[in-house]
Amino acid sequence: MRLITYCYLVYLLAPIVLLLVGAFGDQWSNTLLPEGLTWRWFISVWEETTYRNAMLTTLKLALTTCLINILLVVPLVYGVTLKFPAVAQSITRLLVMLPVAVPQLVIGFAFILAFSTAMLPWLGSPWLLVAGHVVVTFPYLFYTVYADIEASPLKAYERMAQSLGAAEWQRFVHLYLPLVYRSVFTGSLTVAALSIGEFELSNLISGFMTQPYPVVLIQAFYRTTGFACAATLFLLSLALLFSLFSTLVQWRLGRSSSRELPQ
Amino acid sequence: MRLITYCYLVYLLAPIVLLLVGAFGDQWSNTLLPEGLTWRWFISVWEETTYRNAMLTTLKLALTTCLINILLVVPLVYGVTLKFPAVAQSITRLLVMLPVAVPQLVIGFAFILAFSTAMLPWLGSPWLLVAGHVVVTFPYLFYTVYADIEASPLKAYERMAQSLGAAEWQRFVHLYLPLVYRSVFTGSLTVAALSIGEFELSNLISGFMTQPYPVVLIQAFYRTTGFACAATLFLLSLALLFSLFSTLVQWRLGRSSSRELPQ
Amino acid sequence: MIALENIQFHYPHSSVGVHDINLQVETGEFLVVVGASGSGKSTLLQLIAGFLTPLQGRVLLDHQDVTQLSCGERGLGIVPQDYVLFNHMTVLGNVAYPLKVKGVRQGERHRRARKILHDVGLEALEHCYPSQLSGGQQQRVAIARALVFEPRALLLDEPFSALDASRRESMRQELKHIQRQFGVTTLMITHDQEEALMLGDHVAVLEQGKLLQHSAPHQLYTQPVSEAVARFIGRTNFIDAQVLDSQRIETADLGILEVAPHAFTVGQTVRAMIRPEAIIANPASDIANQAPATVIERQFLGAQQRHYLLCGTTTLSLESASPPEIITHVALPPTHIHLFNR
Amino acid sequence: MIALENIQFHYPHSSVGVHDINLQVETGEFLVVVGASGSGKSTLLQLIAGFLTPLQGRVLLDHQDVTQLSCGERGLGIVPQDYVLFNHMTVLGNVAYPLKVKGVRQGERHRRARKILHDVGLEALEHCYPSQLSGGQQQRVAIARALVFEPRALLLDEPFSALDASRRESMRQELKHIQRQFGVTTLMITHDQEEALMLGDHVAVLEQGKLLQHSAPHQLYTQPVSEAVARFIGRTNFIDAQVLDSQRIETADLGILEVAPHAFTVGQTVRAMIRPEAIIANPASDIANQAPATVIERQFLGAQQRHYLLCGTTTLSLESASPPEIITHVALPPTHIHLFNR
Repeated sequence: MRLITYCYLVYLLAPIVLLLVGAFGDQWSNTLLPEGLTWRWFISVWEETTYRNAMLTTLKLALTTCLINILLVVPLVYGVTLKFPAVAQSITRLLVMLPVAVPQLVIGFAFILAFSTAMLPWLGSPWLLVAGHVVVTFPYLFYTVYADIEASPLKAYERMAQSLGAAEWQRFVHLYLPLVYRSVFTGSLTVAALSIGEFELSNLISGFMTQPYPVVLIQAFYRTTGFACAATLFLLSLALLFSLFSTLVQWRLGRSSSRELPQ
Repeated sequence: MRLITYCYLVYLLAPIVLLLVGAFGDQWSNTLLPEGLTWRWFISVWEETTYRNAMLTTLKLALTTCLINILLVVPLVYGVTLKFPAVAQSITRLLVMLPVAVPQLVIGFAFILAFSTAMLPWLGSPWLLVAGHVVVTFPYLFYTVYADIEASPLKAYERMAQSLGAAEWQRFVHLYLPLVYRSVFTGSLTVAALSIGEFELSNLISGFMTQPYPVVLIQAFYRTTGFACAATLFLLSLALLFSLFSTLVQWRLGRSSSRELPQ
Repeated sequence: MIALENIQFHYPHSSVGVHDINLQVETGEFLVVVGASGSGKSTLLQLIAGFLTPLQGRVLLDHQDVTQLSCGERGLGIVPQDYVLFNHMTVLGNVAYPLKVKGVRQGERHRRARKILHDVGLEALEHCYPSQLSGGQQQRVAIARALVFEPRALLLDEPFSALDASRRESMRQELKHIQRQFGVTTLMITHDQEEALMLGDHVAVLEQGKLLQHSAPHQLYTQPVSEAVARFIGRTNFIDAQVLDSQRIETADLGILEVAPHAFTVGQTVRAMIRPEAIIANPASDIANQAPATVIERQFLGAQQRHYLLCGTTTLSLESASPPEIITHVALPPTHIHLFNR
Repeated sequence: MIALENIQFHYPHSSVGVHDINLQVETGEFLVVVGASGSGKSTLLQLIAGFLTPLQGRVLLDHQDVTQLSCGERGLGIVPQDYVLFNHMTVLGNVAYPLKVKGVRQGERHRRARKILHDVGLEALEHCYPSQLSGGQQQRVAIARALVFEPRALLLDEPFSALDASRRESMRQELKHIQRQFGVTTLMITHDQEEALMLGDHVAVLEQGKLLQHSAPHQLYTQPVSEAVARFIGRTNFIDAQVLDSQRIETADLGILEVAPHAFTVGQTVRAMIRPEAIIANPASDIANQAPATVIERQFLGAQQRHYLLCGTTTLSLESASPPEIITHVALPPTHIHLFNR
């Protein structure tokens, strides 16, 4: 069993090590390993305006996607958990997960179809790109928050607070938000990581001026190996950063969940 | 709350409806809706050898990916759950989920880098494509099976059977397999759905002769709207079929979980 | 005062519920409703609390009809089975919360919460979080939270089921003391008959949604209205018999038994009950209703010893703190024999 | 026969475990190990079962040293707390499974499984799945599975904790009968002292990993070796006293008390214990150790009534099935007073 894990690990990490070797190697042609150690590939990626702008676009896009997702998911989960009957809850869960089941290529093409018409000529607009990212990432935040709340004592809290005469806004603020903010936080980090790495949909619906980093990156693959590796490493680091942060936060909170935070 | 769900639903389903309209519409140029109802787009997609072959490739690819995943995941989960100490379990869980955190673009480029060298000149080989799909889908099967087994009484069963003197192979066959086969089945359906819709990695590492359907499909976007819609609908139906089937099986089994299947 | 008038309720597509319940809890009284799981006692509690609305009948609090009021408007202090403390608030925050939602200023609500925490002996723990408390302490916080806004009545849902057996005894005493100290009208539900007898000023027995008996603990134990109540409240011996006259019955194995005066008609078949601890082993010769007996099994229970005795073909169980070494005869004192219709 | 010799075990980085345990269960005997949670009774069971290996000492089964054998090689029948039936196998499949892993042919193993299912009264349910059974039935399947391969001994881990209180009583009787019928050496652990007294031929009391006492139930209850055992097994009154001579002690509130002959030295301070049911209310004048008493609280418990009495400044609890209406005096019978070092 352990052997399988190690093989899988090597298989998984070897390409990433390759990327590192490629990005820091000075010359690499027809040799097993590159020669010399250099920062110059990173510097040349950073100096190209296209890449710098794309990076900024990607960060802005990730941030906006997170914010819109939070504003949609937080009240939606509250409503679904407490207001929907059991059947409606099941249906909502299924519908919300739909974008995961539908290949992004299909979503992208549907966007092209809908928003390249004369009536809705929004293809290439930054807000359409945000909308696309929200559709693709929404299920992950919803599911994280929903699963967390399902496992929480929210329903018992609500009942108790109702018997004490607390109004709905009081229950939302005093009880629901304290229960939910941690999974919203970790879920948002996952959303950010996904948005940063998203290529398939962005490639189809982003305009020339709003190309996020992954779309620009793919062009780098056809340039020198060192440049491509360095450009790829930027993306990898950013995505891994958010993912690992999310996992770590979950672990820390998981470990200390018996000790709750103050009011 | 209900309003948000409905809006989201419309927003989600509208593009899919558009696809349907486009695929069955005869003529569509500068009008709100196409005119006429036809099957001809589907027939012309089917008649093109490229698309038919790609569809076959995709199905073979999905099947192989599932099989290899099952052969890896079933023993791995058994080993991780029963043999690994707690710390090693956490690390394994983290590592296994790595491919989800790493953007597929990065995985794809790493594959290009590693397998276009003189030493490993496998780029474009069908087995490399399978390997890529396994890397990308493995976490989903692992996680489904692992979560199921964690919630199962496997550890208590193992202990009991050990006290009765059952050998490891007996415990694996008599107790672990009956506990695990359902989540392996539903997880495999998810893997199939993901493999069928996979574009990003396939686009980078598939050879000309082994292009799966999504890679061929993107070229269709530049042809007539009807043809593109019909080609996209093929992919959508296939992916949704597997996803819905997986969800339904989970629901059915979830409902009847108290009534176990015979020996 | 809590009053239920002809309360009727069942869940949709189900016959589970409560049927035509009339029940009254006087001001300051401690009523315990006891029943097995599925007897409808939880349903009853939820109808009083306002989580459910009866299909028929009225719920009255201090003579006011509250049937149509929501749970929040009824002003009841509720202690759920698992306490439902708010884990992200301190003990003080939890106890002050009912006042917070009513708009009481922070200074005032903390003063009142501290006073009640003092009364339940938790003043030292006000800055702790619920997860840092023992089960018994959590229970007292839940009770303090239910009492802080001076509720019209206190409703307790199986308050000891979440506690270790070893803690239950002392927490029962404590609850009884708190209830007396505050003089609050209290309704508690439980499945434990000993708990019901020990705590209740009155005890109501519920079975399959019907109120079987509502009386003082001693009466419930010694004069149950039916065989079902007798079985549920404590262990019992049953003997089939026929009424001879107003003070005697005839049994197959134990001959003619004297009984306390009763109103059954002569010749009627009845069932006689006697509690295991009421049977006298090797009685003095002046005690009535004697019969020879053979011990078929002894069980040592610590404070009690239980003997299974054979009298003819009837098995009797006998419990005593200090039984004789050898039992040859038993007596069934007439005043401890209670009759039912069969 | 099970024998433990100088067994020592603790978990890594922890003092929790068992310390220097010597214990013997004779062939066919039913031993109950009783202790609070954390007393080490589960650890003890796991050491015997072979899930844990002692750091020191030996485990013997029928005079064979099995300390280094794995649990599967020890041939013990184990009934875990939650039974751990295999949900995907029928009742018959579960009971036959121990024979299946030993390679017994299907016909033979089904024959033997059916025989034992008949013995525990479940022959009609052999095609059911565990989830279709009640808790009591599941328990019997677990016991049948543990007995089917004729184990050297039966180990039971809190077998009644997963059952409703109402089912426990009858399942205890049933277990006792099955144990006698099969004559199998049995070790059971429990936290319930009444259960221990009722079921065990002998009872061993464990506290903080140490064996406090190992004796017959009656002796354990009436002559506990220490205050800790006395407190754990049943309710007790304690009175501080000083030894006057070999048959008398002097107390602050109850004056001079006669006691059974003892070996404490004159002048030594001791603690006297008497059980609540041993105290006699309003005694006849010829009984020794009388004292005036005032009732401060009465609790009705059904079969028993408990009185809290004040004698001087000492509170005594008294339990009786039929106490007098008014209690003015109590007597503490000398033979029921038991002394401890203090």
